[in-house]
Amino acid sequence: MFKKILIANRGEVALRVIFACRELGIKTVAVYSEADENSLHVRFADEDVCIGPPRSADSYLNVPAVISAAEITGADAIHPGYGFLSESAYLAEVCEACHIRFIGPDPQVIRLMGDKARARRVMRKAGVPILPGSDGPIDNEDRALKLAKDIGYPVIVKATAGGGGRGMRVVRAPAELSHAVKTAQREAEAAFGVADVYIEKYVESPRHIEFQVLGDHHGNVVHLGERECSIQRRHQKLVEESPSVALSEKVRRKMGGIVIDAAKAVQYTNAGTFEFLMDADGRFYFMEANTRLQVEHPVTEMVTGVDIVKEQIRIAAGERLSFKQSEVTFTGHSIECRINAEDPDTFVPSPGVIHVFSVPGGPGVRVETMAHSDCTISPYYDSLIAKIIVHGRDRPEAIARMRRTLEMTVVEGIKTSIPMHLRILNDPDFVAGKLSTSFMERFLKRREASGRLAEAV
Amino acid sequence: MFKKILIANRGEVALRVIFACRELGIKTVAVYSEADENSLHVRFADEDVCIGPPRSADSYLNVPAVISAAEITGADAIHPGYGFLSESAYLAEVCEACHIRFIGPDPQVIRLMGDKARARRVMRKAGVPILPGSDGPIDNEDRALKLAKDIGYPVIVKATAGGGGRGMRVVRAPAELSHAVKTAQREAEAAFGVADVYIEKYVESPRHIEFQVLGDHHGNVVHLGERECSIQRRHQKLVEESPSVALSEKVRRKMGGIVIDAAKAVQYTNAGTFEFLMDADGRFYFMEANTRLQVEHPVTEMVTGVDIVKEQIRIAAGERLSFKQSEVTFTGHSIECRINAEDPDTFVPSPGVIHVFSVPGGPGVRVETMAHSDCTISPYYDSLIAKIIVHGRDRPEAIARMRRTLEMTVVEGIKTSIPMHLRILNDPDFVAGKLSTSFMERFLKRREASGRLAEAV
Amino acid sequence: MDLDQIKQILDLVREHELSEFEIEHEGLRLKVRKDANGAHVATLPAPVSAVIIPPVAAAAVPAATPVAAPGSAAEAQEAAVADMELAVVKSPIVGTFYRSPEPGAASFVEVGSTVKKGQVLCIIEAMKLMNEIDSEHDGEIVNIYVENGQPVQYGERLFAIRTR
Amino acid sequence: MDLDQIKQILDLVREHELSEFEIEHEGLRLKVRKDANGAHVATLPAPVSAVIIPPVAAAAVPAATPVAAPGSAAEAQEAAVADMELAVVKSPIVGTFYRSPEPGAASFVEVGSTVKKGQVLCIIEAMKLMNEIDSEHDGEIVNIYVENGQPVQYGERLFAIRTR
Repeated sequence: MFKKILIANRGEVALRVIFACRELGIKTVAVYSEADENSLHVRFADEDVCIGPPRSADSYLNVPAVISAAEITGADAIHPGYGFLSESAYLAEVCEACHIRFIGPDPQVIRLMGDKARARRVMRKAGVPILPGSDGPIDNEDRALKLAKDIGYPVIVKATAGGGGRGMRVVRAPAELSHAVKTAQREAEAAFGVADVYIEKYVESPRHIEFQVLGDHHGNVVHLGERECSIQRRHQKLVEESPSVALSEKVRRKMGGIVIDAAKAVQYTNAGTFEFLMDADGRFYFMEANTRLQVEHPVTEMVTGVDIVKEQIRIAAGERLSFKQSEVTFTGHSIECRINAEDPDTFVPSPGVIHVFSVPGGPGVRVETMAHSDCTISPYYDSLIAKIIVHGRDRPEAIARMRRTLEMTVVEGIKTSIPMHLRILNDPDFVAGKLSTSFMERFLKRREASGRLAEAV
Repeated sequence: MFKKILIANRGEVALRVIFACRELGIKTVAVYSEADENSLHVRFADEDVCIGPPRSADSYLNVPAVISAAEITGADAIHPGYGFLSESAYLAEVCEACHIRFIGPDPQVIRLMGDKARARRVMRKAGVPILPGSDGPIDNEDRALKLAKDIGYPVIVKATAGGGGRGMRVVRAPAELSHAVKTAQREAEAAFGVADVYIEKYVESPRHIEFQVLGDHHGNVVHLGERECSIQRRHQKLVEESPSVALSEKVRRKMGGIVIDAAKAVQYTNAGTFEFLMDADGRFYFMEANTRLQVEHPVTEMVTGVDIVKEQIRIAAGERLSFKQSEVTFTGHSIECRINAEDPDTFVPSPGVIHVFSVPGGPGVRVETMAHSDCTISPYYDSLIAKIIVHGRDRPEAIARMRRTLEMTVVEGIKTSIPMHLRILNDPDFVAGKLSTSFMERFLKRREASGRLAEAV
Repeated sequence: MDLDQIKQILDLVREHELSEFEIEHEGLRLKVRKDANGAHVATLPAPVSAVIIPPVAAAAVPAATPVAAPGSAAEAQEAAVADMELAVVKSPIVGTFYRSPEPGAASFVEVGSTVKKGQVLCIIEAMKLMNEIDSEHDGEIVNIYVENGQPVQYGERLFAIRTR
Repeated sequence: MDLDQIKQILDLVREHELSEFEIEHEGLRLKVRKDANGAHVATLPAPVSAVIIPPVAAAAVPAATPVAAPGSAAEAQEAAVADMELAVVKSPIVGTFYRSPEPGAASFVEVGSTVKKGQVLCIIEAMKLMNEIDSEHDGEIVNIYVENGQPVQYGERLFAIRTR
C-alpha cells in the first residue's frame, strides 16, 4: 500500500480523499494555490505545498508544479480528484515516467475516452449501444447531409474533444446543418484547440443515466449500479440520485453487464463512469465515459455501502477488488444536491465570506464540504460549496429528508442555490420521477411565467 | 397522523425530533427555558413557547408548563425525547387526561419499568433471565444476609427507584452488607425520595448489552438487534456500538425473541430498550427496561436503516409497524461517541462559547448536535454537545472512520472529550473488542500510571 | 442574555470603536457608554467603560423599563430615575390570559385603574386551573400588553404599573 | 435579535461611516453612537494601531520585507525606507533548491556576494529539470533563507538582496 498520497485538488474533494487516506493509514500531501492557504484541506493534510498563484492554470492545472510537489515530499501516488487534472493523460504519463502512481486508469484509456469519436467506435465494437451517427469527424458536407438524412432529424453536432456543452449544436432540418457544423467547429477549436466535430442522432428529452464501474489490475470489473443525473442546467448537473426510477432490476442487470464487458474490452482499471442517454422507450445510447471519480459518487456509496475513493486507492496499489459483483447490493434511495455559491434565480456566482455555516445531521444525511463559519469562497474556482447527500428507505423518504435538510441548512454571507433546490424538490414532475435533461428548461420557464411568485423558501 | 407535536426537550434530541416531524409533514412546537432562547431547536420549530427559567426543575421538568404550552399551541402530541420527562408516568397520565398523545409507552408500563424490583419480577415471569436476588425491597437484615449467602458474594445493593449509579453498593463479604444497605437506602432516599433497595448477584466486568424494541398498538413487536454500551464511566455511557462483537447471529435471534416475548407480556408499545448484563460465559441477565428513546439510538438506525423516531410517532398515531421482524436486516457496524463539553483528563464540565465548530463529512458519518460556531454551551444542562456516529462495512472500518472524524473535528472555545475518545479508539483492548463495564476504570488507571504521557491528540 | 453575551457585546463595542450602545429587547435593557475622547485618554489614567445594567428580573418579578430614549448623559440619568417608577408584571406561568373572572364579567383592571398590592390583575389558565395573578405594587396600570383570551409564555409582559 | 444580527448591524454602521444609528422594531430597541471625530485624531497622538503592510508580492517578483518591528511612527518610517532597499527573491516554482551548479562545485552566491541583474543565484530542480533562477536586481546578498538541497514551495523566500 502507498505510504503517502499527494492530492492534486482542492475543496471538498481534497477533503474526501484525505478521509479515505486517513482511514487507510496513508499520509497525505495537500497542494494549494495562494488563494487556498487557509483551506481545510491544507489544515488536515499531513504536509502541504504551495504550488502557485490563484489562477488554476498556474497552480492546480500546473503539472510540473504538482509533480515537483510530489517529488519534494516523497509522495508515492497522486490522487487527482475530479476536474482540474483528473482526466489529464499527460499527468498520468508524467507520473508513470516519474514512478509515481496515478490513481486512475492508464494514460491510454484516458486518452481513448477523451476522444469522443474514437470512444464511440470502440464502445460500439464492444457491444455497447450507441446513437447512430458518423463514425469519425465530419470531413465533407455532402456526406454529412446524407448521413443526417439516413439517421433522421433531429441530429446533434458535437466536438470530438468536447464536454460541458461547448461545441454542440442541435440540427432539426437539412438547411441548418452546414451552418451548425461550422459554428460547432469554431467553438470546438476555441474551447479545446481541436475543431473536429461528429454527428449523431439527437434524442429529445432523454434521461441521463450513468453506470459506475470499478476495475482492478487483475481483470476484475464490477458495476455499482446507475445514477440518474437528468436534472441539469447547461450540462451542469444539479441533482443526482441512485437508483433511477426508470430502471427495473432486470434492466440494471443487463446494462451493468454491458458496461462491465465494455470496460473489460478497453482494459479499464480504477473508477469510471459510463454515461448514457435513455429515450422515452427505455432504449440506452452510450454518450461518453468519464475516467475519474465523479462529483456525484456519494449517491452510489450511500446505496451500496462501497467507499469508492478507498477502492480507487486500493486498486491503484495493485490490490484485488475486495468484493464480487454478486456481493454488491442496493439498499434504499439516495439523492445529492450540489449547493453552489450563486444567486438561486439568476445563477450569478456569489463568492465572498460565509459568516454562518451550519448543516443539520439526523439519519441518512451526509455532507461533503470545505465550507465552515467564517470561511471565504474564492472567486477563482467553481462555485460548488457543498454537496448534501441523503439516503432514505425509498425515494419519497429521501426527498422528504433532503427537503428538511435544506430547509434547516444555514449559510449566511453569500447566496446559495438552496432555494432553487427546494423548488426542484417540490416540483410535481420531480416528485413523480418524471425526469429528463430538459426538466430544468421547462422548470425555469414555468418559474419565469409565474413571475417568480411562490418562493419555496 | 398528528398535526402538531410539542417537543418537551432541548438540544440535539429536540432537533432529532424536528427532523422526524418535518419528514412526516408534522408541525412542531419547541419549548425552551430562558437559557435556550437562541437555540437551534427554537429556531427550527414552527412555534415556540418559553416555559420557564434556566433551572430544569422550573422549565423542562415542569409538567404544568409543558402541558399548558401544548394546550395554547394546539399540539396534539408530545414527544419527550430522552432525559427530563421522558420516563415520567405522571406526564403520560396528564397527557391522557388532557387528550394529548404521549409519544411513548402507556403510563402503567412506564410505572412498572420504573420500579426496578417489580420489573424484575414481571420479567422473570415472562421468561427473561434475571440475576438471582431479592424479589422485592429488603425489609429485614437477617433475611438479606441469608439471601446474599444463597446467591453467593459479591452481591450488589440497588435502589428500586434507581438509575445513574446512585443508591448502588457492591458487597464482597457478609460483614459489609448491613452498612452497604443502610448507605444505599440513604442515597436512594436522597436521590429518588424512596429508600427501598434490593439485592442481586454482582457480575464482575460484564458487558452492557441492550436490545431495541418497537411495539405498535396492534400487538406487533419487533426488535432491532442489540447495542453494546460497555464503555461507561460512573454509569454514563461514552461509546456505544452495534452490533456487539460478543453476539453470534444465533444468540441475537434467541435474545431478540426473549425480549419480544417480554415486551408482549407487558403490552409494551412504542420504542423501548431492554438492558442486560452479559457475563464472561455469555450468560445474559436482565437489568432494566428504558421506556423511551435512548441517546444511542442512532447506532441501531445506522445498521438497520430504520428511523426509530419516525416509527415512534407513527406508532403513537395508531399506525401499524411498517415492517416485520423478518424484514429487519443488519448491515455493517456502527459506533457512536458522545462528545461532552468537559476536560478530557479530569472530566470537569467546560461550558462556554464555542467560537469554531466544524465536523467533517464523508461516507458513513452522522452528526447529531445543537452546536454551531458562536453558540453558547450552557452550564445548566448536561454536557453532551454532539453525538458523532459512524458506519462502516465492518468494525475495523467503523473504528478507522471514527478516528479520522474525531481527528478532523474542530471545536474551539471549550474543552471536549474528543481527546479521550481518540485514546479509547486507539486502545488495544477496544480495538480487539475486549469490552466490559470495567474497561474505563482500567483505562483511566493505566493512563494515570503512564503519567498522562502519549496524548492521542 | 447572560454574561457571555454581554462580554461579546462589549467586545463589539470596542471593535467598532463605539461611543454609545443601547439595546432593549424582551425585558432586557442594556446601555453602554464609552468615553473615547482622545484628550481624556491622554490626560486621564482610566478610560472607563460605563455599563448600566438594570436589575435583572428574577423570574416573574417586575423589572424596570425605560420610558424615553435618553439623548445625553444627563437625560439618561433622568430616564433611569423615570424607569424605576415603572414595574412590568410578567407571566409567571405558561397559559391563557383572561382579564375577567368569567366570560362576560367586567375586567379586573383597565388602563388607568389604580391597583393595590395583592389585588388580582388577571387570571392565567393552565392545565384547566385558573391562576390569579396579583399585583406586587401599589400604583396605576399604564399598559396592558396582552389581549383577553390570548396565550402567554413564561416571562411574557402582562401589565405596566406606574408605582408610587 | 441575536448577536449575529447585532454584528451585522455594526458592520453596516462601519461600512456606511455612521455616527449614530437607532432602530426600534417589535419590542427591540437598539441604539449605537460612534465618536468619529476627525479633529481629535488629527491633533492628538491618538492610540491608533499602526498597520504597516509591505507591498504585496506579485507572483514571484521580489518584495520588500520588514527588517525591524517598528516601535513608533518615526521608527516605522525609517524601517519602511530601509525596506525599500531590500528585495526578496521568491521561488517561482516548486522544486529542490541547489546553491551550486553541481555537487561539490562552488556556490553561485554567498551572503555578502555582489550580484548583477541577470546573474544566476541558484538552481531549482523540478521534474528532473534544472531551472536557473536569475537576479532581477543589482545589489548585495544579505540573506539566504534556504539550505542547499532543501525542497521549496511556490512563493517561498530564497534570497534577500540589498539593492542599489
